[in-house]
Amino acid sequence: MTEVPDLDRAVEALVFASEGPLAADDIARRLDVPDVLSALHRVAERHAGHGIELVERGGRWHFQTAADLAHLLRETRDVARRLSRAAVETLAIVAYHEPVSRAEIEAIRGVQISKGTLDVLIEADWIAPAGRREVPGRPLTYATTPEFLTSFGLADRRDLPGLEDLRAAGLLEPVDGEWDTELESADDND
Amino acid sequence: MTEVPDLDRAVEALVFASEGPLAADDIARRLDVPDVLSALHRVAERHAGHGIELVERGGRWHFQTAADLAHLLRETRDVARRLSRAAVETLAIVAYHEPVSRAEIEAIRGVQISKGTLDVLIEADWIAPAGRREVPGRPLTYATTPEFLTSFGLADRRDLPGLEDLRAAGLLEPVDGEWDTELESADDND
Amino acid sequence: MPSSDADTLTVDLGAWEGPLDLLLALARSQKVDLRAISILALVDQYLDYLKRAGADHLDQAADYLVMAAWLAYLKSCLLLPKAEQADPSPEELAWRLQQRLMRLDAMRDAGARLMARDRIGRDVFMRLNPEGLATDRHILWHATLYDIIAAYGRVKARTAPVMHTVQRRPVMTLDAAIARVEALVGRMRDWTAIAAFMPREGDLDFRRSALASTVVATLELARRGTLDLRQDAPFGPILVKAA
Repeated sequence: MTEVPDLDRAVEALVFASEGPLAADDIARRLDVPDVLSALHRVAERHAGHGIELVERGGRWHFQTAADLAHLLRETRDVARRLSRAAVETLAIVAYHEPVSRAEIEAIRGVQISKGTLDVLIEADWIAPAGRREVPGRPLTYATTPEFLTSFGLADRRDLPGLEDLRAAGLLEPVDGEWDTELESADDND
Repeated sequence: MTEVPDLDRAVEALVFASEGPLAADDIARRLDVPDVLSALHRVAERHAGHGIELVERGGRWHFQTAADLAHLLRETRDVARRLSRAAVETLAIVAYHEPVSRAEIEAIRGVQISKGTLDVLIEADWIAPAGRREVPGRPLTYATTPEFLTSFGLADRRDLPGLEDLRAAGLLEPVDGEWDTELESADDND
Repeated sequence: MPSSDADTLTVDLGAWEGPLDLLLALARSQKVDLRAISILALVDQYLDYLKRAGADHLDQAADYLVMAAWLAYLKSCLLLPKAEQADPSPEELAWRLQQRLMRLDAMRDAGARLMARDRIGRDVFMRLNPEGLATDRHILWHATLYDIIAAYGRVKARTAPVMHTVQRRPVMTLDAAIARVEALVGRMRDWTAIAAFMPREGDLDFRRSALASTVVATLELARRGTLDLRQDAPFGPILVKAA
């Protein structure tokens, strides 16, 4: 531990604990000394090249983290979440019928879809807008992305099993709990 | 300007920018490195004797101003509210006996805890409920928080003043309820 | 307060946080180590203090009186010949009182020492407006190819032209159940468990349906006055007898 001038220590602590940037004059008045500028410069020198810096902005001094480390202050954490049933059905309809408008998706599903459902699929980069259909109202259509094929291990959209395959696999049988779907529009937006 | 290890700079910046004390594990996870303890110690070393210090309290690290500069800083900040004698005693009892139930605190103080005493300590985030004791009545117990260690400058619960002496003197043994039953037999209407 | 003499202690019970607080103040006024305190002298001081505190405060001082009664008892025990002593011994009780005083004293002292530490916000200060560390949550949506195929099948099945094929379901109708119970109940003389009225054949679905129908049938027949129902306890067996 080296001997540190008391003034430097006081200046450092004062700027650190202050609510906002401090002018050198204010610091000097608070500490009841004629001048703190050289002390401020010594403190700034001590921190130069370290993780925190003492900087002057418009005549007022404050501490900040070193600019090149700003990216460390934000982190992104991945959270895995299962797609909702509404979103899976919507994705399936887009995959089988693309390009397809929202109204068409709803007609096929037999249930309305909320805006959030499409947003989730777009955010996941599985579907994307695919131009407008030249019919009255010029509805926006959606199609799957290359990322969709990659995510689900498909070489091509035609690799999706056709209706006959689905029937053979028993996937076209009416399922129990069918009436569930009627309630879905209520919790569609997750 | 000396060459400072990147890890030291990153650790310093993170703790400095954090809204509260940070555990070494959290820092390591954010920086995606196995261990930051030696970096933390190097940074603490760099600040030792200066106006600000890097300290460890209950396994969590934060920057604070040096204690001997308190007189220079006090006027800027609200001085912590004075605690009632009951609150101070209750806090001490929780700290030295934790986990401890309300009845046990009352047995040591010899009076009922008035409403508000525990509230004040919980609101200050110095004590918190710490589970129920598996005895008849399943009383709720209280223990101190990491914030308590931070607020009172304790690196560890073992740093509680006089803890070892009190333990050696047998003054921290679990409180026996016998006394109260003795008193109660004289006080039937209780 | 610790060094004040017993005589100068304010004669006001409101000044104390309970009898133990008062006892500790009195003990400290003996100006000896609490470990060497004379319990007998302490008891006398306490009783004397209460006497001087007078009748004014007695209503709010029930716990002081309880302590006084206990201390008077302790004192008499301490003065009695050893042979007549009960268990726990008065020495043991006096020791426990002393321990309690020492513990309260220790906690009071510890509290003072805690408060005297370099406290955040009073002696040492943290940054007021740190930049803060942010965590952005990036959601990774998860679904499998099977989910999609199955979902499409579900949609197709749901919206396919509806063709109703009414499936024959194994049920026992209420009418059938009423007829059956009516026919059987005349033959049962005594209280009979409801199970005896149910058909024994059929699969699980049918028997489940038969149970429901039979219960409703007995209720209906009881309403008509054809039979009586009895159940001795909640969830107990339901018994049936001709009315």
